[in-house]
Amino acid sequence: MSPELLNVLEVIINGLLAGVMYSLVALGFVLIYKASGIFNYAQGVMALFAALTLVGFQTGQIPFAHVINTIFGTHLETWGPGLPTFFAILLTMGVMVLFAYLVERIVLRHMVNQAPIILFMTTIGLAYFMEGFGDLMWGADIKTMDVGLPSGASTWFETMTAGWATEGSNYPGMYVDMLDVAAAGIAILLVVVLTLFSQYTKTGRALRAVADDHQAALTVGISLRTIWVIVWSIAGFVALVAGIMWGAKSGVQFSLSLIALKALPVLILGGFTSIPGAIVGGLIIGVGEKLFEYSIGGMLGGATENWFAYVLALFFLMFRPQGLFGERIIERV
Amino acid sequence: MAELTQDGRKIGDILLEVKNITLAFGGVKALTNISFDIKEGEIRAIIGPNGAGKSSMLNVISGFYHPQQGEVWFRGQKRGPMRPYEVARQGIARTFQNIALFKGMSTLDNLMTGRITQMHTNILWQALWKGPAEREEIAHREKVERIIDFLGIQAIRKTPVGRLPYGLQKRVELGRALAAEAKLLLLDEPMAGMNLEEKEDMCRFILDVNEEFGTTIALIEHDMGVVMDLSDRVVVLDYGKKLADGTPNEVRNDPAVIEAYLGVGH
Amino acid sequence: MFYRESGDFKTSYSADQQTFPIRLDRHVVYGILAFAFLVVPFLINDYWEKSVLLPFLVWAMAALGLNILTGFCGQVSLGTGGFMAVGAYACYKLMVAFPWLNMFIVVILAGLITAMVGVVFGLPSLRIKGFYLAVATLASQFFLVWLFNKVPWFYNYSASGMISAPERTLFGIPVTGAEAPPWMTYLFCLTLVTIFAFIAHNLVRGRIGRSWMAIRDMDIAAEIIGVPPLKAKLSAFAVSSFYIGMSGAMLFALYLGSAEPNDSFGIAKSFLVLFMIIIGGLGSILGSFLGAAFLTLMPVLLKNIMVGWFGWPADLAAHLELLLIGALIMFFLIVEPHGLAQLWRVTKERLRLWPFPH
Amino acid sequence: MKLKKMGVALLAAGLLVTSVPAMADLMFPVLSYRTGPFGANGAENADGYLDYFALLNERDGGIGGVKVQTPECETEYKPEKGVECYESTKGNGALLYQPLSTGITYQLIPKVTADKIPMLTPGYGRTSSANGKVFEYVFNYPANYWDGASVGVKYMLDQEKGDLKGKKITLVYHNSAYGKEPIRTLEELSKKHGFTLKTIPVDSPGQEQKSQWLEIRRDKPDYVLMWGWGVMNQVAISEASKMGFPMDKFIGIWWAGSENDVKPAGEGANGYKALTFHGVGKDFPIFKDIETHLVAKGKASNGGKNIGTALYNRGLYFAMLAAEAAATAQKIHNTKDLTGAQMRDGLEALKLDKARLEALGLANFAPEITASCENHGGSGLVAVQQWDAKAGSWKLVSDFMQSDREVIDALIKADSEAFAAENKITPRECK
Repeated sequence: MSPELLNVLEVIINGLLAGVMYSLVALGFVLIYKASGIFNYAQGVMALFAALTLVGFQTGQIPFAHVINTIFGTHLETWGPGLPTFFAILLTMGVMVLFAYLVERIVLRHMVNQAPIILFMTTIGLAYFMEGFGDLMWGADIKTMDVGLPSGASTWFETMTAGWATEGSNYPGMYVDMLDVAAAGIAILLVVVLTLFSQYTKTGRALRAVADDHQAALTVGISLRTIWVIVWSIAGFVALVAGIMWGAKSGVQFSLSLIALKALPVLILGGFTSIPGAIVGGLIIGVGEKLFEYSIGGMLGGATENWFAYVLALFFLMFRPQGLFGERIIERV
Repeated sequence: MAELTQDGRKIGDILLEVKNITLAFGGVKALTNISFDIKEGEIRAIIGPNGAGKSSMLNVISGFYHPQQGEVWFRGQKRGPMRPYEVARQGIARTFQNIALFKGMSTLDNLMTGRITQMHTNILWQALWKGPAEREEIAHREKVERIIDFLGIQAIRKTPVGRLPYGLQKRVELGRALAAEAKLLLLDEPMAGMNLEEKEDMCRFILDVNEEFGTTIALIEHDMGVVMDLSDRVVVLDYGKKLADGTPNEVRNDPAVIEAYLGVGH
Repeated sequence: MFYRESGDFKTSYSADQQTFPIRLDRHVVYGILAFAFLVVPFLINDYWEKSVLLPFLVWAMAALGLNILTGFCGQVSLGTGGFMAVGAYACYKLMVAFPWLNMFIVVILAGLITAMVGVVFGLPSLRIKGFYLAVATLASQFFLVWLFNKVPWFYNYSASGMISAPERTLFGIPVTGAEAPPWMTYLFCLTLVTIFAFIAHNLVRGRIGRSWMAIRDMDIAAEIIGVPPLKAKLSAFAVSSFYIGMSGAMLFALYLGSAEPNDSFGIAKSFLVLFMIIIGGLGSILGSFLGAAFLTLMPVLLKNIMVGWFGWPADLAAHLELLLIGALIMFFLIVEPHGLAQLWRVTKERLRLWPFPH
Repeated sequence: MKLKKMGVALLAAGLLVTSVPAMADLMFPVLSYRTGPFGANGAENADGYLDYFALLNERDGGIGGVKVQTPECETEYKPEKGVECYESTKGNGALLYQPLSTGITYQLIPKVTADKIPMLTPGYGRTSSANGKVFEYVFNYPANYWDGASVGVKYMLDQEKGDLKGKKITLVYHNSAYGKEPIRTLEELSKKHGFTLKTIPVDSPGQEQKSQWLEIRRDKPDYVLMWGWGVMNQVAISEASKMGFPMDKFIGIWWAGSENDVKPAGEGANGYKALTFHGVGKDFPIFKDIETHLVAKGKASNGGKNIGTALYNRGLYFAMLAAEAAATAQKIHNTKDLTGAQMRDGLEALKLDKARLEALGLANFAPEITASCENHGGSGLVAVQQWDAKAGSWKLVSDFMQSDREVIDALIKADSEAFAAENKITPRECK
């Protein structure tokens, strides 16, 4: 193959892998939207918060140390060497479940039957709150995420693909980041687990029932509140996974919450209600924006990815206004 | 060639005619080769069991559905492909099976919206308000107030319609359709879900509208008693096909209708 | 007892349709306007101008605009920041190209240009609805910001890509630039906002407003009874963008004096304005003002209380401020999902009955 | 009703500026940001800034015997908040502003000029404000972005033994006003030195840079320069290291040269270089004073956890410039209490030589500065620092080098004159 062709292939592969990273964030949105009709803007901040908490446990930070120091004039920093990664993840998961419970208890409970846009706004309020809360709890400095995931270029892949090039073209081989590959693996695992969970467990079936029809689910005795807590917990778990992945890429910091913006085009492309949609949408957006930047972006002066993802999604929407996998909108009077 | 009904109203020329309408959704045929006409000044009923295609028929007439085959003729002219609002501008108003009021607006505003096809001041005058916009508003307000009086809904003029009980909402919806001062009024189950008293009220309104304003009315209704009392002519649909067409008496005695409604063997 | 409408009789439809049907309301509003126009200019200083009044007026204008689109026509948009940028850059180009042009005309022209852009970006709304549309409008947000960053013509090829408002005068008094006295910029914005608030009110109470609301409440039924959806939606996009464009022009030329697309017109601005109208009240002119007031004044208030009064460290206060604003938003939405304007209406209804409980 | 009235009163009172002017003190308002996407960087800088003044108060009893006040105001890096902070603090006898944000700087340039309060924006802000004839109240010594770009190229020239012909240099920049700053200078320099320049923008915030770095990987440039900020830096450095780009040929501007930027990339960041206009590390006598007078007494900002970081040192340096200028102004005007205009004179007469730096406990911390009426931009001496991942610290790997004044002065002249023409400013005469 000619190096040009291999370059395109490299862009596509990396686009697919980037797409998986977007899907990871989009998944959380879909879960909550499906089960409760809430467009949860706070998903990005949840990822940040989960990542902050995880790092906090790992490094043994004392929560609210800064607040305590300010009020009491103490000099607290850490309580010890920190927890092993596995326990830290478990504990973080516990925190996210507690968070889900509190959100239901304090906020969502009072918001039943509100218009979607009001619910949406409530979650933005929640996002503000958690940003402030996370900063107070764990501090605003940039933290390093290390849970032992592989990272860096895959030399094996590089040497293999270098061999594909035409003789004498001096092609260095393709680049893939092991972290991205790991993320793809985890994303697949996550989708499989979620599917199994919703197919083969009682709770999972109840979740699907609620997603299909709130009223009907209520009449057969499924508690909406429990379901909401479960769904938000699962979304919290997905946020944690996304937080780990993105945190490993860029360090755990405020900007992590902005990954929500990367997930939104994925969401409208794949449809708010479809888990496969979130995955396929992510892949299309990832490949689409990377290819556009590679082929045309340069001519336009670059940095086109942010808006092109949205334009691409918009383009698909013109043909399918409910997204690729969304439930069909039937208009009647 | 005006003819007179038994109660002495004048029935005029054909106002609207549908010819060989066939409508399908995907592979499912909702209407097959339907033709009938509606004459000026009459009350025309469309009846049939659930799923017979009655509402689809009204949706075709309002231009919301576009049939695969067939023609709609209105006031002697064949209608090209048209958007629903253009149909409304031609003078066809309607109500809906499931109340389709504008819930965030007051009764008055709902009725005024019914007149929207006849209001024309441009955006600049509207922005200024004083002058043409206000004059137009008041002129139309007067007409709407007549309808409010007519329907006896003065007390709820400024109430958001979302807060009204079902029966009143139906009445407001009728009012909104009336406000359009249309040539042809399509009523989709105007009495569904009403109690006897409300039904009687509604019947009277329909008759009064027909008499007072001379409006042609096509209505869908399940209550056979009401249909037979109200209408001049009835068309019967079943599974998207036309079963019968004629005066209430003719239809009542049509064997095909009896079979469809009562089943074989009776 | 004091607040009532009994004795307020209307003898004509014209009187029944007036802006403030209750006499007391009318007097209160005229009183506030008189105070704002005649008293405040003598009291104002730089701090009140730049920290409180101008932001309030600028955001009120943007909130009015978005409320027309979202509150009255039901089309959720997250492209506000991008449209404000269009207004700001149009304003800049006009100011530079026609230095003699009256600033009022400049701002209005900037609004008109934005209206045209708004119509183009409103086209998808004909097919896409709800959250899908909301997210799709983000395309305009990101694209416009990118465009103003990328094309040097928009910032007159300046080295940094920042645009700065040159000094322009009105009746011989500078209204833009650093020398502009606070009362001048304030009166300029106040005049615009007042006029266009009344215009917005006129629009929404007439034919056009009804066609918007009909589309909002039930778009299919609206079309069947004769509202052309294309015209209604696009006119809402046009009028809304017109207002938002003017607010962008005011933000740039009068309030900040210079701007850059990322910092001044980023996605955060789109959310901020959407917040204002939801907290204030969707589909309410008054709500636009209340929402803008709440979200521009509350942070200043919280900061002054926490840092100024309690003497907390600035960073703690900043985090706490974020937390509190989030909590307040949730609190308000739980207490009254229909916004401050609804809260105000309910209070008024109670006041009418006061002191009798029912 | 009563409650409502109370609410209104509370509201009005809350909006009023609450800090009481204390005319006897020297007022240096601190426009900082400790929240938002850039909060981590802002916090370190602000800590250094605050600590230096706190040290002066503790150790010397202020400047010239007058205590210094440093009211802090959170800007969140947002222009609106910056303006609000400025307006709420300027009335209290504010002497100098250092907003640490190019966006806020642009907002404040006309305002400080009208209010006659100087503004100092070392290493950021509007580059052409180095021309004191046009920008009377704005200073940006010791170095600006164009100096940075020029010294970056000069360093490459040194590495390549004086010849960059045919070399490829790629600029990765934050797609904003700030990021675009060096482009014009680099274009000029590419003509002069014969290298090819390629510019690659990264849209804010910049968490996804795969496209950009794949492009760089394909191009194999000889050097990469980076004008980044916030999360963009962390992602760029980690992508570069993963793709095996030689880190010692990757040079960031000083805003891409903090511990925050390199630490998330771990070992991979080893060898990464960044420009700087001041020294790094804690190996200066002044840090002993900070230890005894602040940390030991629990008075260090943020518990002293940021002491010695690159951005802390920068904050310290910013404060030192301000304090030295204030002391100079006190001498010139023979007064203890200063006004903004007097402070401006102090900034213009600032002379910071080796001896003075040594006396301050900052020997060799920064190059010498001699400011004047027309020169508000300083000497433009910039050094290169390199990250040692094992040791977890920066170290200087070059001397402070002189930027290409020939190219830069021409650019500054052109840009400031354009600004003067646009705003109808007649450049003042400098005697």
